[in-house]
Amino acid sequence: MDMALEIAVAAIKIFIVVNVVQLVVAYTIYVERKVIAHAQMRLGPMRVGWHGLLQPIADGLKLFLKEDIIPDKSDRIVFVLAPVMVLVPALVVYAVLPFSATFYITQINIGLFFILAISSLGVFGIVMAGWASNSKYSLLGALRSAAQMLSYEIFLGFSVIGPLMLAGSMNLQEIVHAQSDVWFVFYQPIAFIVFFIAAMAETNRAPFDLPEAETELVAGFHTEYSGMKFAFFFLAEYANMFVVSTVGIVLFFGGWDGPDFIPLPGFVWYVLKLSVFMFVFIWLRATLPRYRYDQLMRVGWKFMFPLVMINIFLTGFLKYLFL
Amino acid sequence: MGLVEGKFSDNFITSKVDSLVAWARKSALWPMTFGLACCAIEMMASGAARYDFDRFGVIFRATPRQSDVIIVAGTVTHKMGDAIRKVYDQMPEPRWVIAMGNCATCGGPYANYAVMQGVDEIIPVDVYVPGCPPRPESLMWGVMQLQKKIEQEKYIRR
Amino acid sequence: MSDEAVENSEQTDGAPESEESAEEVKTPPGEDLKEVVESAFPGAVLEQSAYQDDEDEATFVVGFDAIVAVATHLRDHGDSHFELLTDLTATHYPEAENPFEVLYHLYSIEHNRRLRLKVRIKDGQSMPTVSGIWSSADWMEREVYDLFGIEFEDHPDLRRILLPDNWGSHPMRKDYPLEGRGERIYTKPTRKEIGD
Amino acid sequence: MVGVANVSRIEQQSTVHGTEELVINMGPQHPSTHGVLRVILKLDGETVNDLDCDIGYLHRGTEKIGENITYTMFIPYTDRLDYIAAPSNNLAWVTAVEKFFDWEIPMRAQYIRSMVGELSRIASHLLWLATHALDIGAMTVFLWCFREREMVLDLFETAFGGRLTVNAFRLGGLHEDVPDKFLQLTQEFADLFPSRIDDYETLLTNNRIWLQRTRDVGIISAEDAMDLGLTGPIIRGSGVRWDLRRAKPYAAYPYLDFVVPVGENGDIYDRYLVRIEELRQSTRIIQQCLEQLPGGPVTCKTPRTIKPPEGEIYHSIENPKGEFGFYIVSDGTTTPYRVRIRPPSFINLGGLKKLCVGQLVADVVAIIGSIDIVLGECDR
Repeated sequence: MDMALEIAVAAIKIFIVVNVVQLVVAYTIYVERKVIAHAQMRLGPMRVGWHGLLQPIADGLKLFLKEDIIPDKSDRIVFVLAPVMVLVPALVVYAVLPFSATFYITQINIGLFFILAISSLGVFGIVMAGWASNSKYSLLGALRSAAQMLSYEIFLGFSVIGPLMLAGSMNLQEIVHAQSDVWFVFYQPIAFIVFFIAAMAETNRAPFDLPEAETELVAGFHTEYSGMKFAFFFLAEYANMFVVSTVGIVLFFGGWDGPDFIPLPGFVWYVLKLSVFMFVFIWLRATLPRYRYDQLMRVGWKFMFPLVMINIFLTGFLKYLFL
Repeated sequence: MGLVEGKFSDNFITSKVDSLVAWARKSALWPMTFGLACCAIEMMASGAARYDFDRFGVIFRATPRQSDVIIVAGTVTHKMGDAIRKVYDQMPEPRWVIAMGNCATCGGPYANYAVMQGVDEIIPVDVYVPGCPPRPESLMWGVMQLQKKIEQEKYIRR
Repeated sequence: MSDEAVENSEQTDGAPESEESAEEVKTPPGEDLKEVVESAFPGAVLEQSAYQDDEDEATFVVGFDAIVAVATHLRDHGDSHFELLTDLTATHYPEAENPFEVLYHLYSIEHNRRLRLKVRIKDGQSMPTVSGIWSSADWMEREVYDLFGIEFEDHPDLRRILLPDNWGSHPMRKDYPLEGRGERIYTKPTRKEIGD
Repeated sequence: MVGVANVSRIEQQSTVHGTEELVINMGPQHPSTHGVLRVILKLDGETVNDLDCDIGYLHRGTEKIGENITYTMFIPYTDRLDYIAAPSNNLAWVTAVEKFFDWEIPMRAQYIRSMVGELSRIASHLLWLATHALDIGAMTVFLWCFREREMVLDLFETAFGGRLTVNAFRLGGLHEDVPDKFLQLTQEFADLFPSRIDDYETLLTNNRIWLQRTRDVGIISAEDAMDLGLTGPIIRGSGVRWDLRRAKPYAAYPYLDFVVPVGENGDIYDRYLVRIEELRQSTRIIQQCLEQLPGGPVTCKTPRTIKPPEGEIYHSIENPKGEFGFYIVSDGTTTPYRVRIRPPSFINLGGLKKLCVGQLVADVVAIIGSIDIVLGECDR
């Protein structure tokens, strides 16, 4: 009986998380359009609903009703599988994200490891999409994406080691608890900077949006995708943003935990921090030009890799001395 | 849509469904960046700050696979004709065409050997926007005209 | 960059060559350039003219077998030094004995002057290329070939540039009608061709 | 993505190691080719080994049309050549035809011509900056530039009634005098614009990413630039101080004071700096024109039908893109016998291969942007 109840509760939680989060993700796109529009002295969506509030719904419905083209020369099975392969890992990661002290789907001891492992699967979907499309633009986009994501995966992985050493656990809840006094961002500023840059590269956001560089590769790996499959790629990008923002908040900004003198529920703190993160992502997109491919690699291996290594060494050394 | 298209009789539910579909389609018209000549500059101006096409939910996509409407902005030459047809064929249904400017409408001032006398020789056009080049306001009028047309279309009704 | 720019520009400032041309009204424009050419290739300049004695409109008519040598000499000689080939084009005079005129507009940045070279050829006669002298001639000769049908010998890559490869005629000839001869009447592709 | 199959001359070749070069077809419909340029790239990895330009997708036969209509009727067609800077083209055509005659163009008309010409240079450079920055990924500059471009287009609208293709000048002067409001608004614009240039520079000039993307990319030496016939900001970016407004002055330029900026290395960044400085100099010229603007008529007495005497002339002016010239053969009738347009974009684009080979594919886009082509005059 307990087992059945547990399963039912988990199912409800999964339903809430997936649907609510996906809606939030869809509205992130709306917010992005609005923020960028205002950064550019425009208004952004205004006509579809009050201040364009229904815009994501209209976009989604339209894409859902659109003809679904599978190019003649493509590899049909891989072509169909690719968007699924991109979106599913992004959704699976939600399983361990702590949205507040009590609300999460599950809590496992290697939560952080799980996130890193699963989210790195997404690149397979992108490579599959680029290869199956049988288009050179897609292929170039996919290759760029593979190289970029694989190398930045490494920096992302190394940058979280610092906070892990301080927290002494991979359980996301415990990492949050370990920051109840001071956020790790103050102990680990270098790790945070590397984490943030790597996160932007992982999610293919500007200035690292090379795989879908509009002015060079038309639309990169999803050039040949239309309708709902394209929507999957689009949602996956924003879902990934959501995931890395949450990981950043958990590792460096105390997760759902806020300062004691402002009594707000944990969930509200989480949403506030998430909004700030998302806003910075969007802000950077509106401001910065795009890196070139070789420069991206150079920044990664020549600058960020040594930096993050030094950080790990320093963390270990200082921890050995003082703790 | 292929399965249910035009299969149902005209009643309250189907007309509501149709109007929902029409609303979604007209609210999220994504045109393709298909600038050919002078009109392309005015098309860019329409997307820029003062005129701001984004207000209508219109954002430019670079690939034909993800766009709903192709704005043929500029002179269509015979050499370009094949490419336009190919791009149009790559677009997924439902798709619409706006012929922007006199050249795309009827050849404009270029009645000579190299220029196709109107893009409707090769692809079906929904809205013609006159002008040489049309002002951004005219292009907006064209888009709103297209939205009206989409509203009146039947999707699942016979 | 800007400081230096101000200094240099003040040195190069100045009124256009109005005083010089006022003194030598008697000699026709381009006489000194003719001497440059004649010193190396006597008799190469077949005709010399200039519209309303304008210095910039100096025109030499050159034989078609001498054009490469004359052009090279004009580019390299210190008194002319025409390092820019501004324009290369042609004109069609159907009634004339040699119906095609190929025109070379040269410009010298150093001396700030222009010169026009003309070569008159028969229909179907091919021209020597000057793309070995000025790289910019590459595309311009392709254009002349495209629109006039004049072939250039030894051109590295002579093919149509503006019109489709299978156009078949040369529209800038005077006997070509403005509306064309119906080279491209578009036919809708069959469903098979689209791949539907 | 889109292309006509039978045109490509570049064929795939196997190298010694058994790897194949990748042939990519950019255009004619591609977001960053600025119109309908088609570039066929031969890549080794992401490095460009060879490239072939396919142009002519906008060949509208303007030269042929010019042989069939009168001198006055051709002015609107010149608008549509370099449609980004239409008044500049008008100026080239009217000054070219006026070279046949010995008309005294009134000074007021000359000053207004120079002023509108500089406004169109600003409009053109703004569109270049907008699209060039967008190609490299800076989206906000695009919209900022369009904000000021709209102001310039408003000025054209006030003076001539059109936004883009304005048909600004007539043979012998102007159609009619510009309204006072135009002068007043131009003054306001000229006062405001320098601060806006500073804004663009804040976003780009010292931006590290911008520097990395543009410095030492697409370098061309002065000798190569002359050999390729490049004109305009490109050759000035390579350090050749040559500007037709100085070398062969026309309109009111002999009486105006301005600096011709040059670069040093001839890379994309130098061309960017040259154009930014030209924006400032254009504003300066406009200020001077407004200060010195004389009164009086704006058109001289011209015959009812324009019939130039027999002869041939070549006249060129400094367009925003480079030397823009007309070679006109008159046979003494009302229509020209031959009109040849000397297009700066066409010849500048001829240098693309030289600039791109050995660079990365992402740089090709930046280099095309830095050449600043417009296909309307390139293909004519």
